Amino acid sequence: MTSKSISVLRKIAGPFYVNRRLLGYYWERLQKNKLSIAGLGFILFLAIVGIFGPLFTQDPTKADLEVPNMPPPGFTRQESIYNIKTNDFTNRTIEGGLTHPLGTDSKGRDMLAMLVSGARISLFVGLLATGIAVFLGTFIGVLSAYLGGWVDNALMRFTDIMMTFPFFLLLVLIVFIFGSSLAIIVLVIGLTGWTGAARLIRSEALSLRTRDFITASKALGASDTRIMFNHLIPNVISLVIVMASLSIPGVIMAEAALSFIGLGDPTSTSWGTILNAGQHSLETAWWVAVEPGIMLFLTVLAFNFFGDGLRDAFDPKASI
Amino acid sequence: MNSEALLEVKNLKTWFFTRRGIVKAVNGVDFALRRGECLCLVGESGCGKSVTALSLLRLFDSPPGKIVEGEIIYQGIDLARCPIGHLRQIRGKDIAMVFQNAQSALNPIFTIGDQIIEQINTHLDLNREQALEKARMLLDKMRIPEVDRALTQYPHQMSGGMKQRAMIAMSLSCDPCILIADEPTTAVDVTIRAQIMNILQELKRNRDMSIIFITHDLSLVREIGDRAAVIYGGRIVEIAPVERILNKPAHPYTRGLISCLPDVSSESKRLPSIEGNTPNPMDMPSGCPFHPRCNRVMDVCRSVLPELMNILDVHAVACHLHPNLGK
Amino acid sequence: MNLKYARSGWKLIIASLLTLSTLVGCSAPVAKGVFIEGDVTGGEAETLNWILAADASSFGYVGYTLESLATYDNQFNIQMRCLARDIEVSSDGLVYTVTLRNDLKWSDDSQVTADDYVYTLKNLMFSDWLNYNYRDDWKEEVNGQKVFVTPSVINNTTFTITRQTVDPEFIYTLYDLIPYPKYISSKYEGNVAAFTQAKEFNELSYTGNLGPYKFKEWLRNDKFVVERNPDFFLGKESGAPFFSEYVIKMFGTSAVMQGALEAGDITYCGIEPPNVPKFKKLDRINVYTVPTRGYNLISYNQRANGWEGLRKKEVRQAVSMAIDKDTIVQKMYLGFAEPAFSFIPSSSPWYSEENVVKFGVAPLTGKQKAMEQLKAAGYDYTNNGDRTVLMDKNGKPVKLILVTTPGSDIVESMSLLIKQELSDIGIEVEVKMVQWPTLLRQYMMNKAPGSDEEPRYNNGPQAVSEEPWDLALMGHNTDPLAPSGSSVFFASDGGLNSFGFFNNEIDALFKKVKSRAALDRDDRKTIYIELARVMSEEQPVDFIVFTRANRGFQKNVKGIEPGINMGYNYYLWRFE
Amino acid sequence: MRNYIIKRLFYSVIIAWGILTVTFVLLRIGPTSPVDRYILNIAAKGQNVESVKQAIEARYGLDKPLIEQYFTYLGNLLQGNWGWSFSTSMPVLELIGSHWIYSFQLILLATIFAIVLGISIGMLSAVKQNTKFDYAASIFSFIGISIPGFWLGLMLILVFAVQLGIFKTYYDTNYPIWSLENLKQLILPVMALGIGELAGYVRYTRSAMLDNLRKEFVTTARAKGLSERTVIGKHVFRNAILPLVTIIMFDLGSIVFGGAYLTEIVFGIPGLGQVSFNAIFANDYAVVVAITLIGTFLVLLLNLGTDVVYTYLDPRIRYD
Repeated sequence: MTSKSISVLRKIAGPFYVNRRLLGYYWERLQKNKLSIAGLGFILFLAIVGIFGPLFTQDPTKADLEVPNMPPPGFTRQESIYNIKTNDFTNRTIEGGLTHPLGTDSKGRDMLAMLVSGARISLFVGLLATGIAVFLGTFIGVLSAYLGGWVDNALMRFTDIMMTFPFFLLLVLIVFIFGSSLAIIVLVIGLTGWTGAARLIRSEALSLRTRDFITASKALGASDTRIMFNHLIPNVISLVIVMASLSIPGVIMAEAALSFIGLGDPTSTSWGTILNAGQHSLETAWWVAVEPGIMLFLTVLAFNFFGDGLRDAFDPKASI
Repeated sequence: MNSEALLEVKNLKTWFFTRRGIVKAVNGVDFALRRGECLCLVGESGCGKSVTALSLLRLFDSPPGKIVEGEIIYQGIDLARCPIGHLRQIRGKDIAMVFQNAQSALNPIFTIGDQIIEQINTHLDLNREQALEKARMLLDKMRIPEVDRALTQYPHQMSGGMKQRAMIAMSLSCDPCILIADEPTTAVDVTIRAQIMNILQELKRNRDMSIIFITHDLSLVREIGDRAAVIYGGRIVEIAPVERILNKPAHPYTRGLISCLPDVSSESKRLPSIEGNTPNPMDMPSGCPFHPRCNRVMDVCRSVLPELMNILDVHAVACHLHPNLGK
Repeated sequence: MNLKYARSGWKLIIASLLTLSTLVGCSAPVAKGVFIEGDVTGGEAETLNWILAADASSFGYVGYTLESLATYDNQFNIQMRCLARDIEVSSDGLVYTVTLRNDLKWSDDSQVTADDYVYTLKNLMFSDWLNYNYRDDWKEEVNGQKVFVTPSVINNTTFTITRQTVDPEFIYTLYDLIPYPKYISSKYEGNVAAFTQAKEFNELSYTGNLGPYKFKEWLRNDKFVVERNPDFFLGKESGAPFFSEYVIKMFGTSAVMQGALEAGDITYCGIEPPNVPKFKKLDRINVYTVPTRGYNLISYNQRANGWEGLRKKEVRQAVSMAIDKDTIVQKMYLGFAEPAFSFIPSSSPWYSEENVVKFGVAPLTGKQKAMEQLKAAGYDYTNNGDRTVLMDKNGKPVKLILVTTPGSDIVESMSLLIKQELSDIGIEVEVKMVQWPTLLRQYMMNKAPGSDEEPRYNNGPQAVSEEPWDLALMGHNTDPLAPSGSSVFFASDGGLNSFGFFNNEIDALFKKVKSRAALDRDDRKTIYIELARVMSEEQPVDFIVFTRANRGFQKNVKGIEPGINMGYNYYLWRFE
Repeated sequence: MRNYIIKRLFYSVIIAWGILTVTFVLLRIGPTSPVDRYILNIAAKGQNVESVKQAIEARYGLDKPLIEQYFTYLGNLLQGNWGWSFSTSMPVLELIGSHWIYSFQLILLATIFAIVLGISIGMLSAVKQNTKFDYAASIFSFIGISIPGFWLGLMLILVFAVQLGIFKTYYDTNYPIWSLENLKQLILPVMALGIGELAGYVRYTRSAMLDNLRKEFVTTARAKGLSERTVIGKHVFRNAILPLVTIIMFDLGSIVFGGAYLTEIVFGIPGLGQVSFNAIFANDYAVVVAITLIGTFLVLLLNLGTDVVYTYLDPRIRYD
């Protein structure tokens, strides 16, 4: 599934793929921002972990009821088992060990393996949903800007309505009604999250439209679609990439929030799902709630750093 | 003409300490401004004339800018070092500034009236009525029609010339004795330029006001200036009365500038220009900063920085070419 | 989520009172303090207009303000000190005569009469326009037809219920009866919308002196508050109840709720097994470990879309042996549970260990025994690499689907444990977590293939569910007093026999226990002992464990009698 | 202006109606049914689920054709009848009436917290650009926008309520809204909800301030002899606030429908978020639609309000 999102990225990054010099220029600028590089590093690390990690970690769904709620190395936990006949407790101390470097959850599942699986899901949802949203947004934005007139009007009114719609409520509503699966979550986020991109890209495309080279192409008799795909889209692509990298954190957060309130895909282990379980055992096993939260935080932070740097690299004048 | 110096600038150096290096925008400027005279600072863009103007009131961005050396003596006080509070009492009151682009120099979200009255209230002890009356009078003097309406207008509601005049009105609101006009006509069209030049000339005549007029346009210098200082590479390369500078320029750079003036009488086929670019203020050429572009360059020019020397009482130049130099 | 059986849950919560005699001699403490009970949000009631409710909590909430006819203590001894002074059953077991107290008043000061009860039964609970969810409780089968029992008014304080068939356990339904005031209800009769939205019913403003508390406030998702009823019919001499308010406070998670108990912010709540030792160590808290009505089971799908092996008793027994109950008690419940072998809990008066076959505990447990029994039943093993794999009759590896619902940590863990244990005997298990409504619709409801009958939970032996499944892990509730209610699951015609267990012996026993033959308590116990034996041997399902609950109270609460019905005397609790 | 407002109000009504319809239809066409919640108990009785289902549907008017239900609902709504919540068995308006204050105070306080602190820190940060304070504020704001609010809430409870015992572990509705105790118990929720917005505002304010600090009118203002306080606080700030107003209003929408709900769950605050989401899970469409409608309309009104306020803040903007 990750390869799918990579190919989506490649499609988005198409023009750069062709124009290596431009890419090199931006890369040079990006490199100047250390936080951004750190963010990119973390994202790549996460991606590698997400792709190859499962080969090395244990099965994240494999319960080992011998070691439930095992703490990370260096910590201990007291467990007492009640004897119904004698009415007293047998105590044992559970010590963290290297077999489970980040401890286990209440079902004895390896936290490391679960976090790795969660990384995979977060990235998958984040990239794919953003991909859909940004693709739609670009398409609608460019279409709207280029065609203008009543099409523009209709599309922008529609965008307004979509923007007013309470996004999270809609997400909960649809996922509740149609069942929680990753596909539905990705689709809903993707199909509702395009509004910001559409508006931004429309305004960018509008300003591009009046520029000389478009007029020149028109004068040379290029068709509308040709102009749109050969000129407008490549020219808004940097904007698209920045939009994408800055909206991924929100998507990841939305999926986590959804899973946190118990509407996550029950067949997959995402950070939100672990958090949801972890909040019930804060006192017995703090690490179950703390670790995925930290991962979520770091991932979102990394994307924010990276997106921020990317935006600066593409457009030093832009603010925020 | 009163020969008493109202403002004296000595060896002023304003440097900008940026991440890429030190920009020596103003690098040793000396001049004295006399009461009632109009001193023109002339030069190409980037030569340091605007920074010089800003330095007089310490209005450049700091950091990264800093006056590293030199004095600006006004009424016995060194404006380059005095406490900022004191400087603020002088800003807008004794020394006022008019900027190049009124469109961006006026705050877009306050009315013209508010912006003028704000300045009046800062420096003068007038009540609102009196301040309003004064503002009205100022605008009227600037020949702005429908003064009352203009007072309640926002900058974007006015035309470019009106805005520029409103700004001049604002700068005059506290009757300053020195007006620094930083290319006040660059951003306006020809008819308005004429109006503004008229206003400035009137000010000079009627109010006995000293004006520091910054421009790259020698034709304006001829129109309004008493004396002119030519700036190159952050330094004054020649200073003299306008007539003399225009007719007997001593520095090759000044000559270059003058030859660029379109001469209606001459029949030259193309406009002459000075070869090359203004020097990079971060990496000044050694010796005379002008030497890479100078058509009369000598060996000494490449290594020795020429000092500003008087060739006449009223005419000083910094060039190794000049016979007096070094003697 | 549990399949809540019958009227089980709400008896626990409904308050009951000690007989007046026990009160004589008690000094009357002064009412003080607010008792705050913690509950998790999912447990909140649906409505105070109880006749519309389908959940146990609604009856529980109403119970604070309105007593039932009778109740029982922790040992299931009937306590005749609620609204009924006496309930008498005729010797033939057909006529129930209820005598009400004569000091019962509605809020308008009018007397609560037998007529109110008969009206409630006839015009509300039995009516079609209101469609009381549990009206089948009041029906009996006569000549193949389900008909209502017959209530009739004898005098102001006496009414009778007349049945045509004997059901020794019908009396428990009767004990729980609560009335609507006729003088208000008659205004809304026939208009379901008006009745539903009637302010009097939704704010319990009619309850007069019928309960220890009066309704005060209900902030949804947050708190249900009742305040002391100074007119309470049992409070005149004793001063009961002794709390100025009784609050049920909702919490989002039980972790926060237990934190609140620890901090002393609330008076009482349930404690989860891992936290019990910590709370037991606290000086301020008393923890009572008490039996519950809840048990877990694995249904074996014996219908045509389950593995055919499960239709054989020996195979079911073998699978049950592979799942070790003591392991589940220790690992899942940290000891707070006991192995179950039938639907009759050890707290029930009808419980006996006699003749029960104990699959899943030593000695009838273990991988070896299970595999031997499977081989004996005619199934072969092959070795696939390092794994031993059980083959079905067609020579394919046996793969089973276990369905259960997500949300409960223990249930999820248990399904994983079962997967592991069955894999040890060569059976691969796929765990499917599906939401409750999906589980009901696609896995439990069934109909004969090709027919156009309405899907039900039991559409006869030919019927199958939409989705195939083999094992279903669920939680059920039982009624220790009247376990025969479980016939809905285990009788051939049981409405919830969705897993297709059909056994004539069991059917006969269920019939017998609900007949004249069971009128005598000893006879009834004999029947239940036999029922438990057949159940444990037949293994229609694998009964896993009966759970224990831990209830934590602030130590300054006095008057608590720990037990399965510990709330029965809650109105006498007080702070000291 | 008046025409503009009327046009916008009309437009808002149309959008609100659209959202009403979508919500209503979504809730009623899905495979879930309002009767689901009863099935469990009814089924347990071995009763014929169909007949009971029909009875319950008849009780709440759910048995009529969808289109008829829709127009009945719409008709009632136009007469000011918001319907009956069958999952909580009380009138919808009364339900909203008894819960809105808990959401409102939370959102209000969190917004004030975020605006006041965010703008102050952002301003200071811009004025002291490239100082230690600026770097600290920048790091803080990156952390703030990246930390998932619901997780932060859990951690705050874990540390301040469970470990240190400074706060109660739950929200106590017995305290009057205006009491100090109530304010105290709102500290953690307000922090959890407001921190993301706060961090965002720090960044926006800082960059807007920096943008405007570079503008020429600042030099003019200084040249006029104004104090630095007036220059920054009046000339720069009044310009920098313009984009902020839009952003704050936009955020309010997402707070109302997203963050507030999660915060309410984590801290057990009985606000409208909890009410609406519980209503979703119960298919209680009258409540869901009412809350969505009110929420959307409020957001639209806020937007309109912003636009109107904007004309006062920025004289360059005019609506016709």
